[in-house]
Amino acid sequence: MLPASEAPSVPRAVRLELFRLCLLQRLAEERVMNLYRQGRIAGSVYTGRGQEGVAAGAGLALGPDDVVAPLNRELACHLARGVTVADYFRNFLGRGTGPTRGRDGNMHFGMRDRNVFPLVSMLGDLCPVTVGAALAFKRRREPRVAMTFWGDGAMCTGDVHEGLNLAGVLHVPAVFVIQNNQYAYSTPTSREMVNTNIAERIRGGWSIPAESVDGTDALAVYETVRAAVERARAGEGPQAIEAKSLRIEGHAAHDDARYVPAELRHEYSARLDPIERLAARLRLDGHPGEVVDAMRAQALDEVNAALAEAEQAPPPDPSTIEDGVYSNPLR
Amino acid sequence: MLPASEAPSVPRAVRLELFRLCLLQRLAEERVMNLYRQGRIAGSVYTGRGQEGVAAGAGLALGPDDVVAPLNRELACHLARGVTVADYFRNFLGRGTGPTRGRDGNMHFGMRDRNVFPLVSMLGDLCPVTVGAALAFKRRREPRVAMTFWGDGAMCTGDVHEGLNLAGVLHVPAVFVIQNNQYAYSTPTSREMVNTNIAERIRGGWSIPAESVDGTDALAVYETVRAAVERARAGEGPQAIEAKSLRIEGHAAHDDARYVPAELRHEYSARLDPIERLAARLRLDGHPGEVVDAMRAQALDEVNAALAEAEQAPPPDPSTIEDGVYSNPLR
Amino acid sequence: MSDVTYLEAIRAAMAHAMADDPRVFLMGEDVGHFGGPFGVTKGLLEEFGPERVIDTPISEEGFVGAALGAAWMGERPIAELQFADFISTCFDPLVTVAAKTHWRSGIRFPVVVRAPFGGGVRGGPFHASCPEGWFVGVAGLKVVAPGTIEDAYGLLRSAIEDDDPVIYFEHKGLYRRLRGELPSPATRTPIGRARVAREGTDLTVVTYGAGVELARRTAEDVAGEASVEVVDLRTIWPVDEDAILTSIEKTSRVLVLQEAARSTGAAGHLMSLIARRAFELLDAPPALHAPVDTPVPFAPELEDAYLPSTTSLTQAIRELLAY
Amino acid sequence: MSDVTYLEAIRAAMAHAMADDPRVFLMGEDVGHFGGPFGVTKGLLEEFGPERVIDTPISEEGFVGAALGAAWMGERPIAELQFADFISTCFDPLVTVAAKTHWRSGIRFPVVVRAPFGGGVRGGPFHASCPEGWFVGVAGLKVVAPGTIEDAYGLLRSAIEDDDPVIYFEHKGLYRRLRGELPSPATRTPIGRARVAREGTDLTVVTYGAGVELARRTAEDVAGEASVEVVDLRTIWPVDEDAILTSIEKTSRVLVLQEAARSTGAAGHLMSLIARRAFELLDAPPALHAPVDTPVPFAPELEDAYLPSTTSLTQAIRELLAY
Ligand SMILES: Cc1ncc(C[n+]2csc(CCOP(=O)(O)OP(=O)(O)O)c2C)c(N)n1
Ligand SMILES: Cc1ncc(C[n+]2csc(CCOP(=O)(O)OP(=O)(O)O)c2C)c(N)n1
Ligand SMILES: [Mg+2]
Ligand SMILES: [Mg+2]
Repeated sequence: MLPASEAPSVPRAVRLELFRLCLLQRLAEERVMNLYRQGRIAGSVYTGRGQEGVAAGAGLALGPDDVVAPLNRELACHLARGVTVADYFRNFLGRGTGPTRGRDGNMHFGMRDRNVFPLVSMLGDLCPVTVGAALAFKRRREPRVAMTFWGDGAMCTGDVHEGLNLAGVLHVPAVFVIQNNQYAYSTPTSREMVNTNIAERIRGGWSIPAESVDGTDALAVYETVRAAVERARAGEGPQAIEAKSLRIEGHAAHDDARYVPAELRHEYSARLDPIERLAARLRLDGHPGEVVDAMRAQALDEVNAALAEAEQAPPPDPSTIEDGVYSNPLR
Repeated sequence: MLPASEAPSVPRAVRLELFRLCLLQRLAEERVMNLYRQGRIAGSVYTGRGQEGVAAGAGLALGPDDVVAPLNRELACHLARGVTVADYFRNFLGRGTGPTRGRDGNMHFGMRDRNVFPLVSMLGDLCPVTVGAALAFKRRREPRVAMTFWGDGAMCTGDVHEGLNLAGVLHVPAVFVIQNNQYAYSTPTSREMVNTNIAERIRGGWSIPAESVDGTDALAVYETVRAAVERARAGEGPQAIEAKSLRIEGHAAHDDARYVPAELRHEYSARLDPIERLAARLRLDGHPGEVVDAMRAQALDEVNAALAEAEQAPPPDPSTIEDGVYSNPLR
Repeated sequence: MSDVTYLEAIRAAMAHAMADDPRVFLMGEDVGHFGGPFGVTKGLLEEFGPERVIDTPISEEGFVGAALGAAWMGERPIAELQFADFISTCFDPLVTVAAKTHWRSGIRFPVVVRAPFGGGVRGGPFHASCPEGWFVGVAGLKVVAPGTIEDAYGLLRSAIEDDDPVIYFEHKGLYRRLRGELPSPATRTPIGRARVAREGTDLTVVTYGAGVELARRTAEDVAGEASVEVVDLRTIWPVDEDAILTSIEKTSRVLVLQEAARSTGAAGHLMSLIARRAFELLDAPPALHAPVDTPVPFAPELEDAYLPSTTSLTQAIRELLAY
Repeated sequence: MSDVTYLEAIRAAMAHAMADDPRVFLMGEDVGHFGGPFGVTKGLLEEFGPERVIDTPISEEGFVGAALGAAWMGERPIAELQFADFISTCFDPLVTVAAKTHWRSGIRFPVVVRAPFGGGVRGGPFHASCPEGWFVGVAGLKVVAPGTIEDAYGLLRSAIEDDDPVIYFEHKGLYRRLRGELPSPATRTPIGRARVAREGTDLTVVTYGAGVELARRTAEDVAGEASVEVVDLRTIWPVDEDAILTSIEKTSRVLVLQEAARSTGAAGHLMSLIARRAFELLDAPPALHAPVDTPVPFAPELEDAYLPSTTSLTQAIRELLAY
């Protein structure tokens, strides 16, 4: 297992927090996948296995007043912003007290009071929305940044083009994290675009500073995104980061990802697992194995407790289904 | 007045034809503008003054079986494909025997039998359509090319991104001519995008071969587009050309383009008028002034005759308005 | 009070709202120094500066999406489309993000999308259509269409102050045709409330937008034969059902007039309501007066035949009365 | 004849059409070796190769626009959307290019856009909606929605052979729920023609898609109380007006059943037709049975309460009969 990078600039506390967040995403998603297989979760299940380091690194790179619109591989980003694992379970379980009150499922949620925008499925839509949030900060001279995520596949949508171009001309403090996990559903990046170096495309096509980073190295992601966030905050305009990884599991629960070459998946599981890379780094940092193991145990406890809490939550009430269609209802 | 480039590769006959086509567009558009001012044309009028060389050069660069989807600055391209000046007038006049039978106006027309697609206003839409036509040629192993045009402003639309990206991955024989006339309506290119070198953007963002050419030099346009068309035909995939010019007149008849700096407009009218540049080249080619003047006179006669013919055309018949909504009507 | 046009009333509503509330700003193509294709925003850049009046690239999905993002952060953006026809190019952010987010998350989108619609200006298939019907019925969106100067001002002020996304369809044909007093700055037209534009007892015309003026004029023309009541919906979604039913109770005859093609627009939703809730009140089948199902034609001969006119409406009214 | 599901009938229609006509090809996201999110296109890549079954990037506007361009050149493409919900992202090429071009120029677009719609699969707001209503009324487009295995096959064959753009709404909930004989390769369902799915004399249920099976089952449940006729529209735009009127003539009572929210879908257009043309035939106001005006909720408790069921439909039928 390759250790995560040295990254001397990343404080000890942040390293531990990154590890904690990645563990929580991994364990919570494993739990959800089991519940799904047991038929206890309806609809579908998406996980970010292999990409936890991007979600955690980018999420932690934000300041307290920044805002973010994650997609469905970024649970650790939600958690970094103050969303709880119990919130996550409540949404998957469709509970009445969950983030969407059972109105939407799986990762299709956000938390208004946490400044986390709720994912909409239509890929690309969140890019212009994020640009608009950043525009609000610029107009109000607030030192805040708006971040969003999208994948290699969503890179092909018109909204992303319009959003990137608009961000550039309006010179707004937006940060775009592109999760290049080599697949869009079953389609490899090489059949989505000619040049699969997305950072290069963004520099050349939209003149937005864009760096590529190893998405399985949470410390590298944190350092890179952190720098981009601070550049955006400093008024240097929109920034992009391409985080390269592999989607270890299928697109969703029903997909066994047979189309991913076994060697490729093996390499990422055996050598590039973001969590084990962090663990290796923590050991090199001098944290005794027991500390690391204790953290694993704690994360598991937290996930268990969160699920227990979520399962106590009441079901949604159909009689209130029409509430909230409008915030100023007419009748 | 700067003469058009040497362009030794461009045959004498082609040079003369380019001049003729540019003249026809210029004179026909001037006539239409007058008719509009006299209230004899309803709706709006768009001209391509200053861009005739792009329309003519690109149009002539196509082979007999190629297809094209022009926009509204490309009358000479229509003419190069066999559309007549009378067709043009009939559409502006909304006549029942015009290309759209009075159903649509001004440059919003094409000719199915000439393989010229009718413009739709929604900018960007024609890019994917053109990619699809090229895909048909590729599937059928036909040595044909599909071309379309759009402007610097339309470059910002999502459809263009989706179309360019799709053309690249499907590797289809499509040729994209981008008319960079420095303005989108009243908005200068510098406020539409960060890097206004559109050819560079297309290479860097979409990995499609893209050259910039002086759009006021019809010979240079012809040579450059011709080469691109033949590369596409030879199976080298999509090609793009950025033709730089200036929109000499307003966006449409109602717009005096006050926002265009006088010096800029003067430079393009005085030194870079595509028609006068061609005339200068023809003289350097050894064509006596009388020949050139005779061509001007002929073009004027053709325009006059075409208008006279168009004015004879019958008005549309409201009772047939529902015909053709469907090609297989249900009732 | 000075005399203004419908267009100037729209501009005044924006100017007054921007003066009253720093969260209000304007985005769109050429809305700045050019003042928009119809001059609706002329002078606003000079008055409020480039941070409040933002020229955008040609990216309807981009700037409508951005307006939603700014609203998420508490701003109150107005997004201008050059023509309502182009709303097809930003359809997704409207029906997906704008419509469904509050219901899912409680995030508010106080956004107004201004869409100049309608014919009579020889605009043809892409510059004269009435696309409002695509949004009628979409839970989470509100749709308004002023037919008078007062409502052009009052509905826009109310839309800007509303916490939900509102699509504001302003009629190009009325821009300079309607003249009248500038409404007082306090004027607000309640969203979701229709009004009786003309009292009558024999027949109700339910309409909106340019239909209001047409129905009023026609009602005068036929005043000798019949007393026609005109209900101006003002908000076409969600619609003021009670106002329609109250009028039908009085007249027992109803005609829906719209400029949108007969199988589009608000007609279907209105007819559904009338059929289900006014069945017993009616002495005759509800009538629909609207253009045939084609795009809007360009040629004057065609467009004039296509659009409802006092002549065609008079005939439709007579037929309904004769039933 | 082998037993197939609704899903397999759709696949068979594509396979047979592709075998019969080299101009037919398929485009969409993951339609190739993956066989599409629901497996509808499984095996087609192997059978017809990568030039007939084309995986596209995530670019609905791009590949739907490209399908139109290929059709311009005489091809007959089938474009698959992964979920009908995403049709909002390619709305413009459909209502602008596909709908308006033939009327303007005579250019034909024999394109089929396949859109898996409908709920009951816990899809939530973005994976279970019924967006067909946006296209009902759009001149130049045709909209179909099979409710049986025979029509799943027959309508798709007819749509592929039709020279106009057809949006084919296939119901995800029926994919595996319906089983039956594979229709013969000669089967064609005429576009624009409804059929009586069940004969009855007391009340007409007009419906489409998953409503057909629901109405049939419910009609059996209430057979003791009333004789319910079920009209399966099959084509929802342009609609078969005569079939609806003929049935109402017989029953004098009509209920429109749809899975789309009550102010969306085909209901408005159908009610408009019924109100205007069946007024004298009716002994009771036309009824509408459809979900409330919200997005489709995810949680089973919510979705089950939201969607029409035999229970809710039975009650609606009883109310209408009791009028
Ligand atoms: C506009 C749109 N088209 C199609 C889909 C269906 N879909 C959901 S996720 C997905 C693949 C996304 O790939 P990528 O952007 O690389 O993200 P990843 O799943 O790899 O994280 C597709 C096609 C969608 N959600 N939105
Ligand atoms: C999607 C869309 N938005 C807005 C418009 C209105 N419009 C028509 S032409 C134009 C400017 C186009 O600029 P450019 O692409 O540079 O072409 P040019 O007019 O300079 O030839 C605009 C904004 C449109 N036709 N389509
Ligand atoms: Mg991916
Ligand atoms: Mg331009």
